[in-house]
Amino acid sequence: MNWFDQQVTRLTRQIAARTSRRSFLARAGLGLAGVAAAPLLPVARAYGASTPLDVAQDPGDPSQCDYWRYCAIDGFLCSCCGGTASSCPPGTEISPVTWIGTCHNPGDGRDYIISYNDCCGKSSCNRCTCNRNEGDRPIYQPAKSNDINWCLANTSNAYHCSLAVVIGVGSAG
Amino acid sequence: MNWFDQQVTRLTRQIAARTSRRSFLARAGLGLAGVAAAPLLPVARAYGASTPLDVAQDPGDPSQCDYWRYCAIDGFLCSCCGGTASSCPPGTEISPVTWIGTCHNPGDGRDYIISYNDCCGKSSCNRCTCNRNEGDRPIYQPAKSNDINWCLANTSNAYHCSLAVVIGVGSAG
Amino acid sequence: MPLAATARRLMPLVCALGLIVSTAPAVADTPALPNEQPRVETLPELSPHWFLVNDFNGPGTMDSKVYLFDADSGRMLGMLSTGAWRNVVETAPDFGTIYSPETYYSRGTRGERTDTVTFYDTRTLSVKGEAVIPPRRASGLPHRAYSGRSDDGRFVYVSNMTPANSVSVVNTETMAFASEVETAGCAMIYPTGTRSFAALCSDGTLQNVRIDDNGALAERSRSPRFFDPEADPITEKAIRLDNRWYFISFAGQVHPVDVSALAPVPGTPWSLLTKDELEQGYRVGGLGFAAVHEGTRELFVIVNQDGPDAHKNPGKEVRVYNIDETRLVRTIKLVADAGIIAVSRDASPRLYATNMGIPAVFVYDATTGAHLRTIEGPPITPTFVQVP
Amino acid sequence: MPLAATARRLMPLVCALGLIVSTAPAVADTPALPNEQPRVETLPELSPHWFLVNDFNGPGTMDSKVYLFDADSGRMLGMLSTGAWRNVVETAPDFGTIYSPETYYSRGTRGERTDTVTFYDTRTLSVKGEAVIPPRRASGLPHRAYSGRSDDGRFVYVSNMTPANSVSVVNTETMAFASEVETAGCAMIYPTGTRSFAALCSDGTLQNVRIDDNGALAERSRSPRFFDPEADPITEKAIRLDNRWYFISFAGQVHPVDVSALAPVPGTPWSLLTKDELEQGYRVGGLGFAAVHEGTRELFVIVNQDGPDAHKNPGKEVRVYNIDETRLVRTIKLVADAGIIAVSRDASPRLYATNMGIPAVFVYDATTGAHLRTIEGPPITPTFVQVP
Repeated sequence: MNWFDQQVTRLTRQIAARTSRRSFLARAGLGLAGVAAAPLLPVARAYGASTPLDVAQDPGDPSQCDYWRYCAIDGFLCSCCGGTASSCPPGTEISPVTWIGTCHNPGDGRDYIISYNDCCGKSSCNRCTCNRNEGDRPIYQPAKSNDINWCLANTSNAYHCSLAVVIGVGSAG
Repeated sequence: MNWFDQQVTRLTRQIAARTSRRSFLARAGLGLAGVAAAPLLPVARAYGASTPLDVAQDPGDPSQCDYWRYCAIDGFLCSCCGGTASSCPPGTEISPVTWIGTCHNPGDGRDYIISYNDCCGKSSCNRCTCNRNEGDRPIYQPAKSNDINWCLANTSNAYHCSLAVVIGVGSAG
Repeated sequence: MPLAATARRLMPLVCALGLIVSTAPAVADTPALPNEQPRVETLPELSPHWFLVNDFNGPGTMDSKVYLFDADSGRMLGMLSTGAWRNVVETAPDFGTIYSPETYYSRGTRGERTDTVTFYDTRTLSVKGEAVIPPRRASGLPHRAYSGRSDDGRFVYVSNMTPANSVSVVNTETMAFASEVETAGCAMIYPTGTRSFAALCSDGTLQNVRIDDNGALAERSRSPRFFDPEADPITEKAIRLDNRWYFISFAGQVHPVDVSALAPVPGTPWSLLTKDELEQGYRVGGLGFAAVHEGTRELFVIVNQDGPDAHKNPGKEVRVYNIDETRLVRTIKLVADAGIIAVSRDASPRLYATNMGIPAVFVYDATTGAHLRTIEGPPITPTFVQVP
Repeated sequence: MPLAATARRLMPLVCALGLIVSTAPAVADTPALPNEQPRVETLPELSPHWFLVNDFNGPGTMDSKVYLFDADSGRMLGMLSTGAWRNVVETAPDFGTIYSPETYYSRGTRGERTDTVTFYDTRTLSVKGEAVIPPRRASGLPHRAYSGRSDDGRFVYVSNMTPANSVSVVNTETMAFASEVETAGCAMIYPTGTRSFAALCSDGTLQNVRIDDNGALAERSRSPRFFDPEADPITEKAIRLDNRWYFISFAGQVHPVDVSALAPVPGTPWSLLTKDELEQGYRVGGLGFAAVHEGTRELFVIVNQDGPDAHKNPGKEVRVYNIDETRLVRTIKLVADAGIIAVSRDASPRLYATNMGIPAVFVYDATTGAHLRTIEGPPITPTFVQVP
């Protein structure tokens, strides 16, 4: 178990201890995954609501597979399904657990930690299929695996589309 | 109500009277449909088992939409799904009610009455889509309508594919 | 992909939940992008150019969908998962609720069957409740007239076929099944007021059924025979304007029927196609070939040139008629074959055109016929387009 | 269509049930075609060139399918409807039964979840029974190793993920759920005998689990760390020959692990690709990029030239290695990109190649590499090909 896994596991155990409805997480042991971010800051950029500054800092089209945040995604882009890169389409449920990638933002030269939460509870949106595997790891390393249907902990495991949410800045590595 | 409908209705009432498991038919009233043939004769032609005589009399490729029997079909051809023009793929159920067409056989110059039974209980085969509408009529004339999911009277209305069964010779009309 | 060299290595650092915040130096001078909170969208205010696309989903008919799009932006706004055998949905008069007739089996394609009318909040596209209805809902190639809604929104009607014909009545206020009304020999549903609906009969008549405030059968009536189902049958693809239904025959005859009273009163038929055109093979055709715009009193009809038996073929031409003056006003040339059309209700109407075999919806200016936009699918087997 | 003119008119005559027989004069001198009795097919004797294709069904993931084909005739033989989220099926040693892990919701995509292993009679492709298992079956992009079967056919293993890892054990004789075995930190299923299976662990080891005759956990063991999950992780796409599993890394290292005893014994790794080739960007890749033929001791691997992170990319080349001699024997050039391969078990082996994005299966002679046939889909999103 490497440092990354230890961090994720530790974090998740903290959540599990605090959140009874996430009690399943306490059982997850070594195979634990990334966790959706709790409220921190308002969403800076929604589809069609970007300012010029935003575009310079967060360049590219979130409805295209080559958008920088999608470097480790495998799924349908929520930006094409009624959501944005960080918001699920109406009537779906955000996956509380997910996988994590690190993507380079050409707008500011930083690497960001991206949480690829799935939006759940409806069948496949089926639009804007995007499969990029930078840093993707096999399923026995679930925190880094984009093959997994991360709706596994939702009320329904029907998978609709995937987000790419900025949850932190990584080292320039 | 025309003569055709009257015949179908009368026939079906006879069956309904004789067959308790078809009791739903007794309710059908004016809107009654064609009925699958009971055992009469062995099937003369199965896919890949035709003799030269058969081919002369029953020309064409049952896995192609332009096969003469398909003149009023709308669905997936069972010949492409593990069945033949007159046999359902393994594990499916023949629809006991269906729609009827009249097709001209270029092999012997006759017109034949064709029963387009559906094969039911599995999801769409999805191969060899074929939509021909010769003589097709709206749904208020169900005996002649190929729009209806004829699995409506089966244990499951999952529609898999459609047959084209010879059930009689029509007039050359 | 250009980012591969940098992003390939997984950084040994995670900021999940913001409990750990990186202090890595910013590469640029700008502040770093803020951390985000994922959220679920709700829909903005209804726009007259929104439209629903029912997706039959040919490759997975037990897993049908309804997509919502905005024709002005071309964006998908959301989706419903609507079980097996999609026909159409009904919507509340204010579009605040979507009523969806659905079919489920306990094991997908087998096991116990449950039919429902499911109630979706349009703003959130989430389930508000469901009414379990008799497991006899009609299915097959989708038709608009497999369901209907009372003019005041109080009742939703769902067509059954076993093959006996009946209608399940659902009360939208109580979200509960109200009654099943038999319509022996008559199929489909054509709402005719706040407490009545009609059905087309195989003998060339129209049956009109009145229900009471509880949704139970009150009385019936039947029109005189107004079309010949052998010589020139009318299709199921009728349109309604005010208190009149307009049924269109294979040969393009329009049969108006007044449904103001319980007994339907057929009017004088008129023709969409000239004798010459019929001889040249022109026919109306498609899964949903007719639409109407109330404001302009215009009837939109898809026309092909495939001759007899072409009543389900798509066409590349939409003819626009003034329905009161029974005359051709203009013709719209489409950029792709269409078997299904719908027209938005507003004063700048859009014409939506699609076809089950083409995974795209084409948006036209319904007035000028100009092709404004193509919205690529999925939906992959678009069937009915519906407008708020 | 050439028959339109004749067949367009509906004949006022019906011979349903043979109760009425037309006396219309025959147009030709030959006797009329006999009336037919529709029937349901059963499958003929098993052929070694039959194969199963699991269809994930991207457009309708809740309505997945398994198709059965005969590679010699190119014909589809039948299909199973297998609920939501297709991975693979298991089959009895004699191929007489198909064991299918399936997931259902009472309302298609919502409501109560039920997971099963459903038992299908292979000859009739109909349901013999089902074992309800815990509703925790792992899903996602399909993987072969999400399920497994004991060597004697007695037990079927299904991988769970919540995200905690466990395995549901099903007794195929009683058609009942036997037990759930936790495998914390270790995922996927690699059967290792009649009463044991292994799982891959995130720390670079292999856990081996022994069960008793009732399917309950008996004991566990863990291999030494035999790969570095950071430097060069092994993929989940392993193949087995005799009592050895061969795990293949992103960089094409083969890690053999002997599973004869409870404690797995890693062997000496060897490489499928040279250092030069790695530098030129060659990688193994695809959803199911490896297959084996027992008789010839040959390992088949899809290779692409897409460089790092290409472990899921398809390729247009299949390399064939002698697994005992750890050397390249030959290379097969494919006519289309493939991410999934399978090889028939017989002495005239066929190589089946497909890709999730290509709705077709390509049949090759596994010995000569000759392209024999293309079987057009549907299946529309073929995932795993499995051989009897």
